[in-house]
Amino acid sequence: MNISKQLKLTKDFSEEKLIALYKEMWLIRYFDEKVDEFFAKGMIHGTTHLCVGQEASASGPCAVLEATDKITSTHRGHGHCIAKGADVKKMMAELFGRSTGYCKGKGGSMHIADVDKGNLGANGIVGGGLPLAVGSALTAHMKKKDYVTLCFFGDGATNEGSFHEALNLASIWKLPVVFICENNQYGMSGSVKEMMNIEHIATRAEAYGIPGVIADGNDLIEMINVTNTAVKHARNGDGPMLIEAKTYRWKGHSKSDAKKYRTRDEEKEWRKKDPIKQYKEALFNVGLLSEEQAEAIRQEAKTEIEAAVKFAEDSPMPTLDDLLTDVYA
Amino acid sequence: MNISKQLKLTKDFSEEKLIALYKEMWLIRYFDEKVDEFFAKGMIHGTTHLCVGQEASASGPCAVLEATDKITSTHRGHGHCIAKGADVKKMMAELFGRSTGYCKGKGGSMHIADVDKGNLGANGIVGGGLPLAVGSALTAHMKKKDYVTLCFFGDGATNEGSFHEALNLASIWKLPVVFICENNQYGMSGSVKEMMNIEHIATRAEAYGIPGVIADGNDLIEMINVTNTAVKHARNGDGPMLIEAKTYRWKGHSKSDAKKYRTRDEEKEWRKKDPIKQYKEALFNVGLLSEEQAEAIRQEAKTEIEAAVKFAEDSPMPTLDDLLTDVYA
Amino acid sequence: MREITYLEAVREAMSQEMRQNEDVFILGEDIGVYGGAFGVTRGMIEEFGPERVRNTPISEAAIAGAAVGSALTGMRPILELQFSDFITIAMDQIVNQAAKIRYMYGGKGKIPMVVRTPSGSGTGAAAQHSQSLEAWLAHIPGLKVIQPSTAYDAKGLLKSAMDDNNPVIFYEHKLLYRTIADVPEELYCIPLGQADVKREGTDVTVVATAVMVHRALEAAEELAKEGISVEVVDPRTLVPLDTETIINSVKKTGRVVVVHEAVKRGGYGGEIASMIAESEAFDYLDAPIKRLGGALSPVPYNPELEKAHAPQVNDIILATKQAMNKA
Amino acid sequence: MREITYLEAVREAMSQEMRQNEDVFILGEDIGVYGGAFGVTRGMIEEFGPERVRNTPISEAAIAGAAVGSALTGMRPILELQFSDFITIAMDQIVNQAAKIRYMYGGKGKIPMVVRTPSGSGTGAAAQHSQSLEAWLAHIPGLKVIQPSTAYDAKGLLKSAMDDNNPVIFYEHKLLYRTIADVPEELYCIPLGQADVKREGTDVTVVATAVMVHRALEAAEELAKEGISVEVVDPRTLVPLDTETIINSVKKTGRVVVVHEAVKRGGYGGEIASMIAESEAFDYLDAPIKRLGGALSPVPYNPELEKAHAPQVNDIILATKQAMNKA
Ligand SMILES: Cc1ncc(C[n+]2csc(CCOP(=O)(O)OP(=O)(O)O)c2C)c(N)n1
Ligand SMILES: Cc1ncc(C[n+]2csc(CCOP(=O)(O)OP(=O)(O)O)c2C)c(N)n1
Ligand SMILES: [Mg+2]
Ligand SMILES: [Mg+2]
Repeated sequence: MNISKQLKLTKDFSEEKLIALYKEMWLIRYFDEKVDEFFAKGMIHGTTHLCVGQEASASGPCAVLEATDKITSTHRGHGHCIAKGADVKKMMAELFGRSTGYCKGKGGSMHIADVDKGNLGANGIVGGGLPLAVGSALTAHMKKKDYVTLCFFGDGATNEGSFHEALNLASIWKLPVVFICENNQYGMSGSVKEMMNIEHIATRAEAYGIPGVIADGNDLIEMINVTNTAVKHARNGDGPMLIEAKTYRWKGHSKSDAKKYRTRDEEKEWRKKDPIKQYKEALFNVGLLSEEQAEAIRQEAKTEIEAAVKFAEDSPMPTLDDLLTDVYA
Repeated sequence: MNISKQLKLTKDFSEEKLIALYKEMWLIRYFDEKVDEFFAKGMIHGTTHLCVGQEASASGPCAVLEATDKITSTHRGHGHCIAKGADVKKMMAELFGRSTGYCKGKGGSMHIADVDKGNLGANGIVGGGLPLAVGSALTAHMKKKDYVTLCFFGDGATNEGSFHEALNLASIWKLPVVFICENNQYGMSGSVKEMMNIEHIATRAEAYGIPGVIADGNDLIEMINVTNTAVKHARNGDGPMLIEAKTYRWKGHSKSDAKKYRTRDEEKEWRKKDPIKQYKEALFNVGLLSEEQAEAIRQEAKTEIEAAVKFAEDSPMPTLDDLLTDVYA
Repeated sequence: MREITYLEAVREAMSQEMRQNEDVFILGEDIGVYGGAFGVTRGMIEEFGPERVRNTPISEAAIAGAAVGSALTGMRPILELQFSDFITIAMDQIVNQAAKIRYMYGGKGKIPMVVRTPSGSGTGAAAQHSQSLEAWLAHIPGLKVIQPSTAYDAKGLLKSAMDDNNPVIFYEHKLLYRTIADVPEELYCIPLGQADVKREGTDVTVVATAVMVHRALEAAEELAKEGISVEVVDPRTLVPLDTETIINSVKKTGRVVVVHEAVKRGGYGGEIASMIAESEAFDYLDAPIKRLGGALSPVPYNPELEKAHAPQVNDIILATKQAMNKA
Repeated sequence: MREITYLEAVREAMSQEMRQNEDVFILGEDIGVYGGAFGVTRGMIEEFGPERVRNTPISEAAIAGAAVGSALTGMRPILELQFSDFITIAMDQIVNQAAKIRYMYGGKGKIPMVVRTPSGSGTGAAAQHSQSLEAWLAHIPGLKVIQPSTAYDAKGLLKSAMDDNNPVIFYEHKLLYRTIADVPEELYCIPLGQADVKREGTDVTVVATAVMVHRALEAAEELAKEGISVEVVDPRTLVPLDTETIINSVKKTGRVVVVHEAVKRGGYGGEIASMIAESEAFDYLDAPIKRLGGALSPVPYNPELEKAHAPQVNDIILATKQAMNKA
């Protein structure tokens, strides 16, 4: 039995890829920890939304994708971005507002994109990315390309009209798009319990006659498997699916959040379900990783993020001439 | 057994009220037939949307209401308006753009309202009335008034984001509002079959954890019964319900519609399900109405509409001074 | 040259472009067999099929967003927004996404899409179906805004809009759909940012847009009888705006009336008037700049009130005389 | 008098009004224990409870519409829209419903609601969270539009907004939240439509809104050192606009600079400048009217670029000197 099967993966991955995913989750975590640190120090401008604790719901889905596949992301998008293969140097440079950043310093955390590589961008508008993902899927459909578009959004976003309209549109046109709701239990402060009268967001799929699946968003393997099913479904011309990934953000919503809307106990409970730790244990169990290797990989990730910071700090600022460029094509 | 029970009504109505409902449906039909005629002659300005064939889904729900209850209506709203007790004279005057009209000639067909009487208005924006109805229900809730708000909208409107957001909001706040979708099978030309990937719109209620009910929109008695249940539910503090009334508009969408998107056979089939005829037969069966009485009532309705036309024609136009009044309160 | 209507000109531009460019498609409500609320796409689904003439649900936000997303990934969508008042629902996708994506992404990605939408009053459609909201869009960097006034302009400008790699809002005026002009059969471009002097004159400049161009021309005809020579300048595109043609005209005449149908307060006439006042033309002004626009109320239903809401030929005549100090 | 911040002034006005008027309530995203994105409602849910400080789902269209519907039926809602950029999603309910209902219904019904919303750049929030879109709303008959620049004005204007029987858009500026001023403890009204001369002067008038008022005052201070006497006029409310105060000031000084943070093209500065040019003040003008506004791009993220996007003190100094023909 190969390692993928032992891990109960429904898609075959090479050992390298499986290890790379472990590293990727650490990259995501360290990236956001570092950003947190710099924000706290007042060294980064603006605001940011960290996905610490949500690494598996970013890495799992993207692991299934081909290079030609696309994603749309959210304000809490660093994880999706890294998982889609972004260069953490250029990401960090963007947060530092440097001209070497993904957006030349013009976009910042909420607008990182890499269109050519299939990352159609983070989005500062809650729910704003859903119709865009449908449009991307429409292109695939019309141009008979077989790429799939993964559309990430939060639980809060499912209360926006754009969620409803986008899922309806994708469903009637049977477009190759996979909707992934990262249900981290809260919008900014509004809990799913208060903001919806249903227990599972996946239920909402019924309104569009498409499959809705609930998954443990902290379990990388489960995230890979459900996404794999959905991506196959989409690529096969069977239309969209809605995946609800139950997860939790460890940090506050954005930089200034007293987290009064939730209890410390709840936070502790979720920290026990650390997605990275869970995956590490899975790899241990199948003998793919030793404690030592794991530690080395973690260090590697940390070092890469530190290098990214160095790169960002050493990079030049945009010049004032850049203000008026890139407005029109 | 009283007549209401014989008619299988779950709410008791007086014989007078039952007869009045028969007349009301004729009033609605003749009103819109007359409007159609005047439009065809170019004697009415603008556009209009007629509800001929949908009389029962207007009269049934409104029959259940108390005087203090409220409704929000749509572009296809003459029926709702009459059923909520409007004066056909003032309605016709409005369509003729006269100062005696409900809106002093400033609103026209799509904006007839009678706020004091609980008709919060027709709406030119598809889906525009749903959030308004939620707001009206919020007032009832906050001021501890026991009125219920009936919110009418079409099948097409359920693809608007406002539908989704409004139902979600009403569901989490358990507001006293009843959502009545008049599914007449088409938006302007887009059929429910093409524009949604589900068979029944009532299914959408599941996305909000509220009851969804399918009803024969051409059956006055059934419409009364389902609405009665929903109104009680709402008045009882149990929150909103979604009713899907299956019906059909006999005429085109608006004045210029070649109806290419549907077949003449389909139209014929639906004409057989004439809501007025069905109700007449029900009344015959319980002996509440004779053929002669029915004919007299029909004539009365016709005469009333003709009087309304006369009233409208004889009414003065607004003056140019009216252009700038009523902008601010 | 053959004459066709404004409506036909729009349709012809789309059809010809779609024949030669696979990436162009239309989406919108009831644009299939119904032919669109005003009949602009009539016959197109029969020629191009339901894939390229895509009938959509009544979901303005999603269809605008789907247009943006498809444009970002290689298509060239034309979105027909049934009435321009409904842009209120699509505003986020047009303003926060389409207009800003390229800039936010540091110059990567482009959004070649056209939003075609009918605006204006005069059909009795009342307050929610008769607005002229072009000033909103013209305020947003990243968008271009077009208001053709003739069938000839409509075809040439729409071709340029379809060729443009940016989101373009293309306002069609309901009252102009049936107007007729000489229009070449083949496709041609009218560059964006090129105003058109629709009538030359020496005494006073009237800058007019959309249906107001026609009213200004009528007014000019009347005024000519009284010996007043009016130059009518049609900007045609609000963004980019051909400031040069406008400024030159005002330098020549020394007097100017700016007229649009949109509500005067906060309308784009303020931009045009201030642009003139800030320019070198200021020193040539012999009278205050006059602006005409829609009344300070929603558009009323009653036909007489509706007319009174928008500037009419007589209003333009009067304002022009005032600019001439002759009223 | 005691000093409080602009943010506290807004909160205090709401709280005091809510104590005395049962019909007033607030709704919005995260306004409960979180206290709102900027902390304006902090502590209010503790005092007024979750019924009157209603935390909503992220559903801008529905919450705006619910505000309208509740206003139409007897409540006096205050909607906190988390960032003014999100008005793009609530636009239909605000523009097509709230603004027009009374008129469309022939004068029946009223919509006493306030939309409070933070606007402006300067916090690094980038293109979708930094806009100044007040010109859109000021263009719509039926709405009123307020832009307070000080804590004192914020409290008095918000009280008037809450008392008003019409939909009022109340723009708070993010950079002003922490500014301090003397503010009376009791509730007071500043009438809508009353500009405030924030500094008297004789040489040149600067009409400035929101955060620009402060930059104009700084510029005036600098210019005073060079012997230029600047009058700073803060309209405070765009609709209704106190044209009289502005016109009188310009008649006195003969020179005027209009400055706002919103993108210059199509901004409300065009309305103000044209209003002046159309008025009796035209004959008093000794120099062309100057307008300053945001750059023709979305708001960039990088802090230096972000600053360059909006007029700064030096830009105002330069423009004022130009108006004086001294630059
Ligand atoms: C249209 C819109 N409304 C509100 C906001 C402010 N906001 C930013 S993130 C957020 C919460 C989003 O919640 P969710 O979708 O669950 O994503 P999460 O932050 O939990 O990842 C809110 C309210 C916004 N950016 N856009
Ligand atoms: C927001 C919006 N989009 C589109 C329209 C144009 N329009 C008016 S009625 C209509 C069809 C509505 O369909 P449905 O909700 O089923 O109501 P019906 O006309 O069938 O009664 C359309 C597309 C509109 N008025 N408002
Ligand atoms: Mg969340
Ligand atoms: Mg319908």
